Amino acid sequence: GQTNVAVAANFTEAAKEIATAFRAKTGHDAILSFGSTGQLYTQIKQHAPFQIFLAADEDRPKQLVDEGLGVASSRFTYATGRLVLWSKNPDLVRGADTLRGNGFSRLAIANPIAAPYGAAAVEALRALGVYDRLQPKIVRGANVVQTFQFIDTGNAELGFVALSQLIGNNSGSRWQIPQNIYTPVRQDAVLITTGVDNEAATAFMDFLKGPGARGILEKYGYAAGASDGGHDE
Amino acid sequence: MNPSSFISVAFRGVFGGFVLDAAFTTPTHGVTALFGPSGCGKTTVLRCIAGLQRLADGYCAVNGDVWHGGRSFRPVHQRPIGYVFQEPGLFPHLTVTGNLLYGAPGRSPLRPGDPAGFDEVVALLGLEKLLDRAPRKLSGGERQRVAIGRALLSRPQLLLMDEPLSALDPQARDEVLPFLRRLHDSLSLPFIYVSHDMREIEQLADHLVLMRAGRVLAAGPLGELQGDPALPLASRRDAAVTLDAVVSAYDPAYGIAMLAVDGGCFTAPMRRSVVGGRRRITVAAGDVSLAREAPRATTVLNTLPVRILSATPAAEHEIVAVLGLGPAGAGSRILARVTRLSWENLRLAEGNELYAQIKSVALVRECAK
Amino acid sequence: MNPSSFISVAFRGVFGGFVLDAAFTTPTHGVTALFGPSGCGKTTVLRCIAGLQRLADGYCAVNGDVWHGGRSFRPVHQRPIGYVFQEPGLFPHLTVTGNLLYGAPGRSPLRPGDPAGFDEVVALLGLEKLLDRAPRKLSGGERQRVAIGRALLSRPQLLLMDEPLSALDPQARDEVLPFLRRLHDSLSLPFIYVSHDMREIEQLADHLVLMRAGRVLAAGPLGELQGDPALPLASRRDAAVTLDAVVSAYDPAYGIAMLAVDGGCFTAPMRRSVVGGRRRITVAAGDVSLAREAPRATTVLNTLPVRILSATPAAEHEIVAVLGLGPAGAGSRILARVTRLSWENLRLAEGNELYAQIKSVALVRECAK
Amino acid sequence: MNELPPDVWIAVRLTVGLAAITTLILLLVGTPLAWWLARTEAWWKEGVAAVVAMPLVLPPTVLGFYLLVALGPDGPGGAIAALWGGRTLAFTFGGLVIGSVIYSLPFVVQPIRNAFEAIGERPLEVAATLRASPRRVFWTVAVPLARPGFLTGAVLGFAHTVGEFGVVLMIGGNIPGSTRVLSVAIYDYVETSQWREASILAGGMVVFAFVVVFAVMLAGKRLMRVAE
Amino acid sequence: MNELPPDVWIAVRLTVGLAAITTLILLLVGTPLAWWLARTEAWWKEGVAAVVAMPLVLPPTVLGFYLLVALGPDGPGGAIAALWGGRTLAFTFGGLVIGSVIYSLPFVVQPIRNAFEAIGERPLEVAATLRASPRRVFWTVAVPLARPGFLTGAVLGFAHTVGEFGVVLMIGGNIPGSTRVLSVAIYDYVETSQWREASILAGGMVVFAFVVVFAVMLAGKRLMRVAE
Ligand SMILES: Nc1ncnc2c1ncn2[C@@H]1O[C@H](COP(=O)(O)OP(=O)(O)OP(=O)(O)O)[C@@H](O)[C@H]1O
Ligand SMILES: Nc1ncnc2c1ncn2[C@@H]1O[C@H](COP(=O)(O)OP(=O)(O)OP(=O)(O)O)[C@@H](O)[C@H]1O
Ligand code: MOO
Ligand SMILES: [Mg+2]
Ligand SMILES: [Mg+2]
Repeated sequence: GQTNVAVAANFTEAAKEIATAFRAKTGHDAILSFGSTGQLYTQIKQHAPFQIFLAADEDRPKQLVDEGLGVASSRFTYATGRLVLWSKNPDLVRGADTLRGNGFSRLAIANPIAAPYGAAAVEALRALGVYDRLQPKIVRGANVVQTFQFIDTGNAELGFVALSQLIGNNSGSRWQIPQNIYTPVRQDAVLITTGVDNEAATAFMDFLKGPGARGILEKYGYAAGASDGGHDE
Repeated sequence: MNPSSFISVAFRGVFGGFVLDAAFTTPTHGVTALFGPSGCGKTTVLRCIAGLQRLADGYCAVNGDVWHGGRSFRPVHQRPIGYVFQEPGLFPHLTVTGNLLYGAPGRSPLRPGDPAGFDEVVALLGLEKLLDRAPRKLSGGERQRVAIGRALLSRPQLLLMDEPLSALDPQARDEVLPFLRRLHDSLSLPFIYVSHDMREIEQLADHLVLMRAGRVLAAGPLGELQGDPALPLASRRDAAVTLDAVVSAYDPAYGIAMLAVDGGCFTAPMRRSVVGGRRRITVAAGDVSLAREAPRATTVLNTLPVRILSATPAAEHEIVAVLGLGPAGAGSRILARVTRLSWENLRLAEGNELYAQIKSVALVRECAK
Repeated sequence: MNPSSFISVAFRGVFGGFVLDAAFTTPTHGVTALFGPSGCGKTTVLRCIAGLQRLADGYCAVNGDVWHGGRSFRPVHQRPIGYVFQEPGLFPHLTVTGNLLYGAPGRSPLRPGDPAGFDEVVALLGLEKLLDRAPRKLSGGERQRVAIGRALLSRPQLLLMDEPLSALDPQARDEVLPFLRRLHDSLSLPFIYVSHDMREIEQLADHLVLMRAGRVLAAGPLGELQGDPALPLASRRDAAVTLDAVVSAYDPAYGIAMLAVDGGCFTAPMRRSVVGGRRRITVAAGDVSLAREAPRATTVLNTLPVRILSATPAAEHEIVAVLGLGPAGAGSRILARVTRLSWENLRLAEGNELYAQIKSVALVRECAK
Repeated sequence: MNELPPDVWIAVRLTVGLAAITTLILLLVGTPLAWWLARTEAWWKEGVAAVVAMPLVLPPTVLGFYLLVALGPDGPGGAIAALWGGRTLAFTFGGLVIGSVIYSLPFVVQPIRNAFEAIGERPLEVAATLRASPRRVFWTVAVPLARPGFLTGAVLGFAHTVGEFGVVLMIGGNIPGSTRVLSVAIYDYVETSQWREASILAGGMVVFAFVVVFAVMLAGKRLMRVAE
Repeated sequence: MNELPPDVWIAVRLTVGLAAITTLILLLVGTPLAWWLARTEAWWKEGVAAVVAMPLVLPPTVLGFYLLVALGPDGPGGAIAALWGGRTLAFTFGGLVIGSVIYSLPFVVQPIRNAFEAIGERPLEVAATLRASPRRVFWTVAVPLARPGFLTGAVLGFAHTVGEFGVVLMIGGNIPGSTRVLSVAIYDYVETSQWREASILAGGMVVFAFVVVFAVMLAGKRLMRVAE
């Protein structure tokens, strides 16, 4: 059988590889549609033909469950993202001191209102006590992808991106933000009610929890599951 | 007077500062000319007849069909008219042929021998070499000829023409005018013809509608209006009277015809003629001179006894006299324009009987009637 | 012949199937008329002179200034011309006043009393009531008058006019033509004037360029070309000869002037005149009749001794005779058109000396010279 | 090009199809609207003209959202979809067409309207006096004379449909083979920073669109010249 | 409206400013280009016309990315910014203007070009014979007669600039008070599914744009009528 999976954009590459492995193992097809988490959520509310939603946060899957569109029991954190401060300049990022200094004019973050990585970045900046001072230097990408592009094109000297975006990219300088100064970016998956009877859909949810997926997740810079062990609600 | 052979119109309306209040009735057998100074409303009347302009207060009936009256208004494309606009208005995206055939029924050349067939119209208007040309590559006169051909080929039952020949040279005009007249005669196609050229009107028209400042000054048979000294026509420099004559004799050796009108007989050169046929002649007031005695040995062919019916001063030192043909002046009327000097020298006065000399070549317009 | 008072043009080029190969030289003191059948290239020549059409092989010099020749080409807006197009071409976004003043230097009404001042031009062309009107609300004739006024008010040093009066009624024409002539005379403004109306040309022009099929048939003084039986003008139905005359006497009581030309003297009605003044007279071939004896007691004022210099058959049964004025025929030449019947009846032949009768009122065109 | 996965070609086919069908519908819908706007004397016509331009003002995602609702089960689209047993018109090729048409309509209506207005009254009057019905006048005079407007409308509508992805992403759902058009596919590459692939696709799109637009413009020019 | 945070009003001001300045520049840049396209006889002019239309074909994020590169430290934009000590034109109001101009250019150029072409030769010839220099002919004849094209170009350019957010989001950096225009603000609401707020803002935008467009169209109509 086959199942339509709505995938948050930041998870695109990992999802493709998982789908390939899934097919090899089960013979089912997972057809992937990519989009931003907010948009996919809106579409599912409007009865988009998806059976599975791989979000970039915890909120939207939970909302779907609350609204009766998601299967409560199916919701789980399939990956946890890590935040990195990155610059193309190999000498710029030297840990937290870089942020306390004045060696840059533009700091890129994802939009904290909409993107979990943006919210995490703000949290980290506040924890370091530099948020208010840096506020005028901050530029916001619509999501982590745009944030990455701001930095990658040199328009912003540095910024907060997801570790998954730097996989296979050894350029520049980076500092992986300590997990204790921001809430981990938990990405939750949920089975949509229309997928309950879909064999391929339930198989995909299972596969995502399994060891086959775990290796891929880690390869792409995510921690499998909730790195701090489950939901904290 | 059967209403089914008349065009009856009455249009009232205001366009900015211009007030139109024009009504007339004219027979559909024959050509009606609309004549008047620039801006007097000729084009507006023609547009109203065509249905291009819709006045709240308008009436138009042709041969008993009411095209416009009260609430009823027949849309333009359902009126069987042909309209030649004052500016040619060719379709820029069509060739000359495309323009000519746009309104032609079946849009194909018509049966040969037809007086308004495609080939005939093209030949008459001299369009043979232009057929594949785009309108923007035509000269002014060529454009106007195409517009005339296009209207003719649409097989109208009433032809409305707005100064169609104003861009044509006299030669072309002298070819097109008799053709239009023949067309009218052989197809019984009524025309309403706007022109500011009295010579054209004399050649073509049977009826005249005189306009001035949005109103109709007079309407009636051409000759009557021309000879009426109360109307402005008679005191114009180019005043003339048009008469209908019958060919009473013809000399093919010299190409000279005797043309009988009421009260007299004119001699005029004519290419071909049939005795008994009808001919139209125009006698210009300026071509008529008066003499007390009949002169001898002159190339003036026409010397007719006349009587002065009335005399009106025209211009400063000129007099326009209405002459009755025949010794008692009981026949057709013509006009003579003479200087006051001659008038007084010859001691002319109303009631005098004398001789009118008219140069023959000035007489006939080559229009078969 | 000083090149600085001539217009010299030579244009060669091919437009589709039309070949233009026209060259002529004409004085700038005087009005030059361009005359020829529809499609012969009149507009094209005018456009070339204006610089609107640029031919690779073209030459145009005005008063010694080379406007176009070899590689040099003066752009349109640097040529001090006024151009009246065959279609009015008013600016639709400007009022009549806006159109009139578009090309006027300083764009304000000019000093009063100026013969080409704003008020004068407006009054002459009858545009007073139209000044605030949009062009689309004008009649055809009104539009053309605005176009003429616009060209005049741009203070040109050479006026190019392409059938400017074709949409005007005769009255308006009779007012505008003498005005143009006066303008020419008082401002020494040279004109090149395209027309297909010989009557207009007789009133206005001094020089004539006869065109046919893209070529110049003849160019020269108007009267000469008119009286040349080898040219097509003489055999036209409206053949006429224009003569320059001197007022030798004037009778204000009757408004009659004696006009002396070489070889004779004409009598003609005239409103006002100064003895010794120059006048132009046109004698139409159709207005001239021939008599063996001088007639008495007729309203024909002009009876002149003439001699038949040559005779050419015209049309089928007509003859055009060139007459020399004066008993020996040594004076000015005029044309007479007579029927073959009269010709033979009177046994006329070349060399005959006889009398020409010309109706006086047909004589004078009201153009101050 | 051989580095591009085969499903790119599916996206290419979808895109060409979408742009072609949308442009066609835009012309079909836009022409009568433009004609009405050019000819009516209703005082509120400029209001209608302004309304037609409004979808432009909305950010594509917002417009996409409204369309999603309108096409969805609770909107008119759902009612229509119900006719053949569907629940929504969103996430279908047909839905994309509807969205693209609404979004690109002003680019088509305005130029055609202007072209109709530039014709003036005279050619239409002439045709009517030649007894052409209003329908014939429209097809044989108004449309040919307004050709530059049609060209511009078609080119802008086509190009905008090819490039637009905000609305398409929202109401299409990025479903391979049915709503995943090229612009969305490129978006995917952009999202994963595969700039090489994105640039190849974008370059191909530009070249393709250039060829189409250039050909249309040249052909239009040619047609506009009447036979000599 | 009182639920909307005060910085919305900053976004409103920015949006109006951006749309106004962009429209102005579009007219300034588009007019000579349109004139050239209408008048030149160069055979490759349709190529230029097609190139102008190409930014339309690119998905806004792709175009935005290229602009990001072009405006950035390694592109010409960086060189320009260096003149006043900046690193990049991205994240500045000026950068937004550049992006918007490039993206909306075809909507302005094409209608104006068509309007110029619809004038025909005659009025220009007449003006030249009245000794108007080419410059005067342009300003006093060509521009007034092409007014419908200018209106359409301005309306489409204005509306598109108000609504476009793909490019703006990409090169603007969502900086309140400098690059956070209304469409970006709405996008934030959309992303967080705050549809109520998004709709209020969108509604306001539509009403505002409607008023502007309607007024421009009516005013243009009025101007076009010469005094009676
Ligand atoms: N591009 C072209 N291709 C072919 N023929 C052309 C082209 N342009 C003009 N002509 C022809 O050139 C000739 C001269 O045109 P022009 O306008 O100069 O005539 P005209 O003497 O002014 O005539 P009219 O009195 O009718 O205005 C016409 O026969 C016209 O058909
Ligand atoms: N909208 C308008 N406002 C004011 N006056 C108008 C309007 N439309 C037409 N006129 C006037 O109506 C009059 C009649 O115009 P029309 O075109 O019928 O004249 P015409 O007799 O055909 O003249 P011409 O011989 O010059 O063509 C003109 O004086 C014109 O100025
Ligand atoms: O993956 Mo996300 O949802 O916005 O970048
Ligand atoms: Mg008229
Ligand atoms: Mg001409």
